[in-house]
Amino acid sequence: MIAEQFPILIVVTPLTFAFLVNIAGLWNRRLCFPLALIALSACLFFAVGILDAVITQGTPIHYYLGGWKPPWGIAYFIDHLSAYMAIIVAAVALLVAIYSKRSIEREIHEHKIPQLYTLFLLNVTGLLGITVTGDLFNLYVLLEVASFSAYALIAIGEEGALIASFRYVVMGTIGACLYLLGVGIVYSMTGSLNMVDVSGILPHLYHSKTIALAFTFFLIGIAIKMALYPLHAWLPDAYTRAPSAISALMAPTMTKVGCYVLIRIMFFVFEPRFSIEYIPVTAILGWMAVIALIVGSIYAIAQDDLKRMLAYSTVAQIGYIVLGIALANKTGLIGSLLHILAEAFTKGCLFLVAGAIMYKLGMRTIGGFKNLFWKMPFTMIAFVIAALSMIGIPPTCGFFSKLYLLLGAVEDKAWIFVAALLISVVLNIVYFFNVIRRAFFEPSASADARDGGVRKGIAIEEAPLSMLIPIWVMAIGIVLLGIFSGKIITTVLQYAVPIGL
Amino acid sequence: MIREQEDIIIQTVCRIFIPFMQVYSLYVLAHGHGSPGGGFQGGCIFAASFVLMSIIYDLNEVKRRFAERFSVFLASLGVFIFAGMGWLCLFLGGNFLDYGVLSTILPVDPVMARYYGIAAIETGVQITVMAIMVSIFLNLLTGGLHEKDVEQAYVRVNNQ
Amino acid sequence: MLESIISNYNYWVFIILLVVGLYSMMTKNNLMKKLIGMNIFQWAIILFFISVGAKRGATVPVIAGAHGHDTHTLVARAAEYVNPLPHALMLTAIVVGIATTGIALALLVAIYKRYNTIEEDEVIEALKK
Amino acid sequence: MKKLLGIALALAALILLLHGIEDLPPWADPHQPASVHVSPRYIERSVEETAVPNIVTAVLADYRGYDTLFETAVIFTAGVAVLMILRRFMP
Repeated sequence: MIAEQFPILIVVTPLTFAFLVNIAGLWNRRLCFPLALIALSACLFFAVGILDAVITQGTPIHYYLGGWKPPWGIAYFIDHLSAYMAIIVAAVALLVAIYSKRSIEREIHEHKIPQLYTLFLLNVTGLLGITVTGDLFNLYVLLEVASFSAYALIAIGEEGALIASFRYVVMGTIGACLYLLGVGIVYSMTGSLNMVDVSGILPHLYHSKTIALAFTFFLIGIAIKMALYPLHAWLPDAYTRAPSAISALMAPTMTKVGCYVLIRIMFFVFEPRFSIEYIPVTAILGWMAVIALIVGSIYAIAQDDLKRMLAYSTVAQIGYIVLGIALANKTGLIGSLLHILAEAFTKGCLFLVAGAIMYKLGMRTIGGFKNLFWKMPFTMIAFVIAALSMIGIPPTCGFFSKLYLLLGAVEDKAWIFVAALLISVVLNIVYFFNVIRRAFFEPSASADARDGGVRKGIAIEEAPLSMLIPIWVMAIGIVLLGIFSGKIITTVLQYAVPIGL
Repeated sequence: MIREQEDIIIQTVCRIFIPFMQVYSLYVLAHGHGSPGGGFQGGCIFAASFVLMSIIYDLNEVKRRFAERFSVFLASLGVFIFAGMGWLCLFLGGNFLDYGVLSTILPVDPVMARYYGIAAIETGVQITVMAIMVSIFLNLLTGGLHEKDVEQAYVRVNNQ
Repeated sequence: MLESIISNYNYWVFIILLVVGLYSMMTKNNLMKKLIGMNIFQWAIILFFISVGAKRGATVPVIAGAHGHDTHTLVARAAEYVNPLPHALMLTAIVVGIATTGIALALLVAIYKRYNTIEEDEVIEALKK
Repeated sequence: MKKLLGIALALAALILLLHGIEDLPPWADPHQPASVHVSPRYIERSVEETAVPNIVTAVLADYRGYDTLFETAVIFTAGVAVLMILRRFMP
């Protein structure tokens, strides 16, 4: 009975708790954190329940809001892909929320904590809503809920956050409006907003120029939201200036949900044959992805600020995901979906580590990381695991996702993409090894370090336990997901690939 | 917003005008079912009455009647009414926001239950929109300095 | 040709507004002007949606004489009323537009308070120091 | 430079739009897809199903009430966001 309502509960629970947190904050600020934690734990539980239901049922779940049948009412449409994305978002959000307690107390004025958790929950609401909805206009509204909370959360960061946030507002609004324009044109041509209904009507209209225009607007709008390379200008500043817990929430979830929307529009609302044959969009996306992953990595090498480096690395990783989408074959798309998971955990872990370093040292310039391994051993070991996953070393999740991408490229005989993937791996090694070298090998100039190379006298100053636990859960998760990636593919991902690829 | 001498004509006219605006906003809310109107429009008109009040008196008058904590509470309450209607439908065995099942607790048939369900959520929308509009207006106007600090800030501005 | 251009004037107005909004968002240095451009852009899309809802020879989507209980015999024909769905959607979109404007204005006020300017290049100049 | 880029982008958008909208149904056509596919049901049956004569209200609050819930959530988000961005506290 109650399991039937899971699709709605996963969205409405964080929404309702957002208001509760806001009201509870008027009374006692200490209540906010536990309430947010309860809501996010419930979300994770519901997400697991939905995935379980989808796997046992084998067919998509439908949920009719208000009891109205589609296309008249809003309907939820949950297949393997939606459930998979929902679980990623819920898990990352819960871990970041546990971590955020200490970090937020340090970085934010205490009066703003209730508002911060309210917006945190609203952001998660929006993202989870996007993953489960089956209505084009509903997706727009949820996208705006997620974006608005993101604007405000970024704006309260350090110096320069305001202008970064304003740029994000302008770019994000262009993106959302172009998406809305796409919805409008599709509505005008088909008369429906429900994704399943629209995808049934659209094949008659594939030769129309107007539909191609709508598709272009969808694509540009989503590309802005997910920061695909030439449209990424808002991302590095925003993720660098935001409070560290917020960067750790946004970087793994927001852009990845954008990728999910791209897959949804390209392969489900429009059929794969439209995206591949009628307009050569996969070819264009492939080249953009190649440029993104090379240029993003090169920018990342040039950075001296750890968070900025990670932000540019995010731009590069979006390139990987889009490359898998652009290959438009089954192996490539599985690699791309697996990379969404790998990247969510890896980038989440790296941003959390950056936050922990910031918490302890008060700075995050890579040049100042001398002897950090001996100061914060647990944090830095987690960093190394995540960096290995980012580079693609076997037992980690990042290796398997890149392997599938590579196999997909070989399958398509797209040798340039293969070369680009291999080059980007080398570039990844360069910028992560730079950090590891500074923290591990470079001796400090202080006297005790020069004393026979023995690093004594450096006291261990670890981050607090509530920050270490999420970091380590993510680091262990990276390895476990890598080991069990075959299982993930056979149970979930092979069904998540759209028909017709 | 701040003036040494209050203008008696403007004050008197607007003082009469404000209650009518507020009643009119409730009219727009209540008649949203049968004519153009509804929660959002009504909420905007209600908020406009507070904006007018801040123009004819000064800001502290509005703040006294509409404290920050109160507006935060009202905003949460409004959305909570909306979401709460959904939860109620859920508990009564329907889908989320399926007002038809309200007929089990209301003495009407499912179709009229939908009518009353719509009325309830429009009220929630009105409360939220009203509270948020006033809150945004006050924050933009004062630049975020509220309550007791406001008077000091004004003194500083006026001295410059 | 000319006839079709003139009879579809709503679409032309929408395109002009959209391009004007996009242009001012891209090129203006003053952040407030950018915000105004953003608003024009959003309103253009709202105009487009409302144009989609129009129907020749139809009236406001409020069914006359239907308030109350005994209305089950009432017959409303689809051709007599304009399409209500875009109107409902655009009410939502207008609220979203207002919310965007509110947040952007708040950011502008905060930027002005900190840097004493809302010219983009001057803000960036101040940041570099 | 920035200006040239802006003009180029705006022109590109203009050309794209002028090129793309030719297949849109004629304005105010009673037989366009938007007027015949989903919306007739709202007009014909909203009074019967919800007892609300204002069809826009019926669609907004009932058929697509879930959108309106998030519309309210959006404005709530905006209010909290403005509070968060601007609010300053005297020590």
